[in-house]
Amino acid sequence: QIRIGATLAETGPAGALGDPEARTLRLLVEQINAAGGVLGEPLELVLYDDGGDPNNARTFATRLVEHDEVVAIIGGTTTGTSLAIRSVAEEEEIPFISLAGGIEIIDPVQPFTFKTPHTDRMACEKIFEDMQAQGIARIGMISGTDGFGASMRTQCLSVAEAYGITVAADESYAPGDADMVPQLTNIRNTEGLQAVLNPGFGAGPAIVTRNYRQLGIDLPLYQSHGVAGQAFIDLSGAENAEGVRLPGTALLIADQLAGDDAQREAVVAYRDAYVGRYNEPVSTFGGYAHDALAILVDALTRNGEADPDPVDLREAIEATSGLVGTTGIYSFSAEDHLGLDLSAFRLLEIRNGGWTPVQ
Amino acid sequence: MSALLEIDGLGIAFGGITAVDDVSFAVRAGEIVSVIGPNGAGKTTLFNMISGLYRPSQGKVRLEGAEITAMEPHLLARRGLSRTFQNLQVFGEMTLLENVMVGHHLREKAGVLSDLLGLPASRQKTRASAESALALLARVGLEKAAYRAARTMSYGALKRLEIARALALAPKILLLDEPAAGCNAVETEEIDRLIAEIARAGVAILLVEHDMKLVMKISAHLVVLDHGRKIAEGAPAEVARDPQVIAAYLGQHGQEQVLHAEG
Amino acid sequence: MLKVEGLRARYGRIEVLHGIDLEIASGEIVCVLGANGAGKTTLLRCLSGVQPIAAGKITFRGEDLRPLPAHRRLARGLAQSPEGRQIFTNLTVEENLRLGAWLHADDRVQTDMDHAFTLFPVLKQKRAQAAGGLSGGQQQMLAIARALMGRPSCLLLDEPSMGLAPILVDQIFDVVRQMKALGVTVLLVEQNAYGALRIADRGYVLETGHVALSGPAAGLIENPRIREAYLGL
Amino acid sequence: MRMKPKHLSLLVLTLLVVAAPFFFPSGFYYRIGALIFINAIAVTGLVILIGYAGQISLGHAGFAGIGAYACALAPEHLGLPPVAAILLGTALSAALAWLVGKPILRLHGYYLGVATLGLGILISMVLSNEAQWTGGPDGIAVPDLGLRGLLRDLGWRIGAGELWYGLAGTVMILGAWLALNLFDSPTGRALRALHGSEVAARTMGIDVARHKLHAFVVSAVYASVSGSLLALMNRLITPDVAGFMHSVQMVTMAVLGGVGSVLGAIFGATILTALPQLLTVFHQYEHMVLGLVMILVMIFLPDGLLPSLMKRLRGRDGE
Amino acid sequence: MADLLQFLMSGLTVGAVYALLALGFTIIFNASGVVNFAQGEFVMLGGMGTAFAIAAGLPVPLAALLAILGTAAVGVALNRLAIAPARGAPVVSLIIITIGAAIFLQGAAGLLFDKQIHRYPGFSGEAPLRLAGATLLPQSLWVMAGAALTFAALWLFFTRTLTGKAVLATANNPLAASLVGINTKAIMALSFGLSAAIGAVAGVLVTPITMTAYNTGVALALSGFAAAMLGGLGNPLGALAGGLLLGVLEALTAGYVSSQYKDAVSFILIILVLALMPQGLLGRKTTDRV
Ligand SMILES: Nc1ncnc2c1ncn2[C@@H]1O[C@H](COP(=O)(O)OP(=O)(O)OP(=O)(O)O)[C@@H](O)[C@H]1O
Ligand SMILES: Nc1ncnc2c1ncn2[C@@H]1O[C@H](COP(=O)(O)OP(=O)(O)OP(=O)(O)O)[C@@H](O)[C@H]1O
Ligand SMILES: [Mg+2]
Ligand SMILES: [Mg+2]
Repeated sequence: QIRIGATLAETGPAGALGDPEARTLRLLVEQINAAGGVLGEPLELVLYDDGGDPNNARTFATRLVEHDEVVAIIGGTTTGTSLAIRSVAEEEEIPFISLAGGIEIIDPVQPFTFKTPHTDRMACEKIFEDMQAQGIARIGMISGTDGFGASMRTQCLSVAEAYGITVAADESYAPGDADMVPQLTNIRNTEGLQAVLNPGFGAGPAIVTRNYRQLGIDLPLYQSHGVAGQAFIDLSGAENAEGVRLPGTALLIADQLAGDDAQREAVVAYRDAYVGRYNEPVSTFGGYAHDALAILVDALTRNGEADPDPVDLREAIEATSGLVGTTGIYSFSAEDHLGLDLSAFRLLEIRNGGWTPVQ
Repeated sequence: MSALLEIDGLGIAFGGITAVDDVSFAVRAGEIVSVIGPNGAGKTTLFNMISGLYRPSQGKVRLEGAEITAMEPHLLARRGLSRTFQNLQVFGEMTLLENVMVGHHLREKAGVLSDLLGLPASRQKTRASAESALALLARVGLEKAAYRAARTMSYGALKRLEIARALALAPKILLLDEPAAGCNAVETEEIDRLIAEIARAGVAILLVEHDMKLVMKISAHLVVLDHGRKIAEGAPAEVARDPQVIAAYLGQHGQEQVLHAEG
Repeated sequence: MLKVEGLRARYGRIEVLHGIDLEIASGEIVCVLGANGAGKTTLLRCLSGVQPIAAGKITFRGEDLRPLPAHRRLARGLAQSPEGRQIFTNLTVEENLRLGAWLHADDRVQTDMDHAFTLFPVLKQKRAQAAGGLSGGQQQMLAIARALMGRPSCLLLDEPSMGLAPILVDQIFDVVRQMKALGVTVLLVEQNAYGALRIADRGYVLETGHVALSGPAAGLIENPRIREAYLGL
Repeated sequence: MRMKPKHLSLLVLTLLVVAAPFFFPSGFYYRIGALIFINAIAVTGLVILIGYAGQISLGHAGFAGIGAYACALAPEHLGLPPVAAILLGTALSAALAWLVGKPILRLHGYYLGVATLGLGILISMVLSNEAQWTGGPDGIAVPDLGLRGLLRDLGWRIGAGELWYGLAGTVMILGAWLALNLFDSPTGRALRALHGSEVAARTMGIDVARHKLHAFVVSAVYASVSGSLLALMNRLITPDVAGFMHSVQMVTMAVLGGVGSVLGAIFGATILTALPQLLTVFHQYEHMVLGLVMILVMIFLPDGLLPSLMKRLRGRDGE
Repeated sequence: MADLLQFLMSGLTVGAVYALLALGFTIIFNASGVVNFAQGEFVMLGGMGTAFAIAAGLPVPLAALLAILGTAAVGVALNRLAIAPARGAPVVSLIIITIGAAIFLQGAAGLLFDKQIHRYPGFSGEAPLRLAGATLLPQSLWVMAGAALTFAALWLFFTRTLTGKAVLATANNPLAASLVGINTKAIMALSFGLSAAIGAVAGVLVTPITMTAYNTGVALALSGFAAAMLGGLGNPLGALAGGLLLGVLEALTAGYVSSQYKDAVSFILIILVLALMPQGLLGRKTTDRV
């Protein structure tokens, strides 16, 4: 029996992210065990709900290490919780794979900490690349004040210059806000804007998108990977979301992937399993959990011991190379604990209520 | 001898309705002055103004010659003014002993830090205060219940507790609002003795009471209010014969009590 | 009409009524005397149902009252003017009276209210004011008037004369007599023992939770023990 | 000779803190213990404010936030050692409590509740929004207290878990001692008196405004120390520490355990800190069970766990 | 000028949402003196119930009605199972019970429904209405009308009906209330049922604007509570005024000052107002004579 630990924000403000992550882990562990486990041993998943609170996350991480004696930890739905888990993992020398976007989780690199999602800086870069290609140089930004939105806002502001982009309007909204019309009115009134970017997750971006159309703003609207899922289109209304672009993953366009796309097989398998089991659309976040488990299982297998030494396991993870996940293809190294590059992000556009890749 | 407490043209209105209007009188040290009058005449309101709970709209209050009109109640306490309440205001969750000890507050203050650290100064004061509080409880006949929570006592007991608490302040003047309410004739006599004893110790007493027997017996001076105005003032026997007072206030029952008091 | 047998009541584990027996015939005025803390208020609280009883039985017009919660006892005709007055301080005087007749919705409510206003004209003056602003005595009048609004057949009065000016004390005892004339039974708890005994038919004396003495009021007035302990004569 | 309740409480508390580790199945329990103590410190402050003085606060987590961020920021920006940062945090909290307390402590009941709620939210908003200083919603790293290193140099190797257990436990007992001293002191009686009747307290010579302010400041200091310890133990702090939920959690701990008694409130902190760890067996029913426990305790032990149980033992109002 | 109008519209929309939330607090508070922190969960249940009923194919009016009745039943059950058994407990204990109930209901909703965000289309379409250069969604008018009607109904209830007075009496002095024959248990059940229904109506109306999920209750309760306190707890007019004022203030701050600190500005206003008017804008001062 191999014990894997996880602490996720199944509930709380980041529950919409953590819930599919938890469901994915449960589903996959069942699948793996049904297929004979890893190294002939069944996996046991010890999963706690930290509610997105870093203090709880730290407590559960300690519990996973000291009490449950897991071989590795997956988790940290948010950057804050991931940082809390990281300090336990590093102190106790247990491999940890984070599911959160913040670049500070793996930069600077710490020996035992890895992560599967793109960083929010990469999301900014992907978006700005597209803007640059469209000749957009002056944008407005409206971001959520939650961890996700605030962190991505900071990253975007710091890389904008590199793409020759000026952020001429910088507004924000709080997570529970019901209406962003005043902020968008100010953006509308800002001279010479060519596009608007909205880093955020949850209901906020959908409300932004609806208010955006309500005010009749006709500049291109970019959203973040935080809303890469069918739910965003449904909440915004297909007609309002039409034309919105965002950096997403292969998961959202499984059916549209070319037959020879390296990720196609992994993505379709995961999506079918998830939808089949839970009868709800897959989200990118579930995909992150999928990839984290895949990386861990791969490393365990390569390491070849059912009761792995944590340092060996860490080295096995660091040696991951060419592992195909739903988010991208992972290759870790001593300097790179993210293992993805910009190419794994796919720029998507919403057309007719569905996702299409932007060529 | 000059007056200890002087009330000079005091008045107040609530929502445009005058409750007390231009009332003046004085109380000397060790003297018992009673304020009587029909229900709603403004007696309690007068007390509330004197003790700083209501801000008068006209007039002045002087204590030992210094003006104290609308002064904060806790500062008045410091100057030696203490009172009881018509509608009980006891500290229900505290024991009777603690209730009285609160009355020692001004003398036992040692400072928050000292209290937090439990410095000898604080503990010493608490001990001393408990002792004298117990003695006061004994004076009103409640020493047996000293460690019971006030909320568990009967109405009459709490009335007496309030007197003990007010005395703990070691006041120069004591305002008593219907101290004998809810007491039977015998209990009233005890209160009568208690009040007389307090006055003998040199404390001035301003008394509001509807028990005419008590009022007639112990007051040196009566002030009669009706509809917020002073309608009569003087020695008890004199005032009790005032037809206006009889009509507005005493009635037959009152007159009987008066006669009774006069023996 | 009202019969109490072996009534015991306690606060927490402390018993304060130790088996009270008491009986009131229809149309009678019965007064209960006792020192502070004797248990008079507790007795009335048990009768009106706001205090659970530990043992004993209360029957009213032959019906066992024990299973009835307080609010249903009024419908049986049992109204109380409680100690501490317990008026609705945030409501107006008129609303207090109207709620006294909560169980009634007929035209008589207005007549009853007018009657209350004639009994206590000051309440009429203050009808639109918050009751919390009334003077102590005025609140006492309101509490009595509110109990009358419930059209009781048996009225429980806890020290009704408390805080009232002498002239009104007469009047309250008059009201009690009037009620009797109207056929209402009255249980009167009083500290004004002399006044109460004068209008009462019978009386009970409570001492620390026991009935120490009972009998016709006229007899009690003459009883030397009563004269000394309660009348201060 | 009969022991004073104060001394008995302290003795019981100390014994529990010292004896508990002998029953710990794993090192993880030290962390739970330390968390309990840290929460208990803040909750003890609330006993003074809510239990003694009867003034509600729905924003005390704000002061915990100040204490926590002082420990994160002062060492870096002011070069203070962490211990001095704790003191700076308490000074800042006390100063803010004093400034804000003056106007808002005139409010009563829910109105005071919403004003303190606003105060707490304002603090957490600043912590969250001023990212260039505070690291924003994702939080900021906190320097090491350095005690463990010091002990190591002295030749005493001790795990972080054990160290924090001992440290937080000591501070908690100290805090309980202070609060218990206060209860039966002139100030404590003044606070409890104004709780019972403000009017009577004033006429008894108690400067009600000043005493409320004292209680508010003292309880803010407790919360601040609790926040500082949390930050130093976790080595990372996020604005959640100052959030509304944390404030509500503190009040809930106090009331559930028995807000009038120090020991009760500490009991409440213990239960509510440990409960989520026990409830993980219920998986997705965790929150439902937690809510249910709160409801049931309040129905059956309305004065809080400890006081209600004591009452049952002794007989309700008995002596 | 057009901007100002736009901000005002936006503020009134949000303000009407707050007002609806705040109105939900009045009945239970007036009946028991308890601020029901589970009120936000009633709003959430109304919204989630409607969303799921619509998704199950029911027509909107029927879905809404079901959700409202269901939530009212939850309210009555909450009173019966959690509040009534705790009679006589101190008010803080009752508040903790409502917090416990909120946690319980949220957990139950997460299981019973799901953990996704939900929304259904506005009742009168989604095409924005234009007015002198400003735009407004038709659903905003529904919310405003809902707030106005709820306010009027509550106001009439508390000022014109004897039952309304009995509700007030129950909180003011429960002992006296039972002495005059008021069945305080029934009054409490009625209050919880009505409060829950009002909360559910709010949820039904605002979900097309704010969206809903199992965990939105706390934030809703908080906004409603703040608005109710600003206006003066227990007074329906206060709830209406407090809600609208907060909404407009937030919109103006977001529009003219800083969107980051708009909530901060609301709370500063609340604290300032309370410093001057300790009972809120329209709260009644209670007189208790000593
Ligand atoms: N806070 C207040 N609000 C409104 N009216 C008030 C207030 N205080 C006093 N009054 C009014 O002022 C008048 C005088 O009241 P006060 O309590 O002083 O009477 P009192 O002489 O003490 O009567 P009692 O003998 O019945 O106690 C009453 O009519 C009362 O209604
Ligand atoms: N809530 C309570 N908890 C505990 N004991 C109580 C409580 N209320 C009353 N008691 C006790 O019960 C006994 C009877 O009290 P009760 O109020 O019935 O007396 P009473 O005869 O009405 O006195 P009074 O003339 O002073 O009103 C008293 O000893 C009192 O201390
Ligand atoms: Mg008076
Ligand atoms: Mg009594």
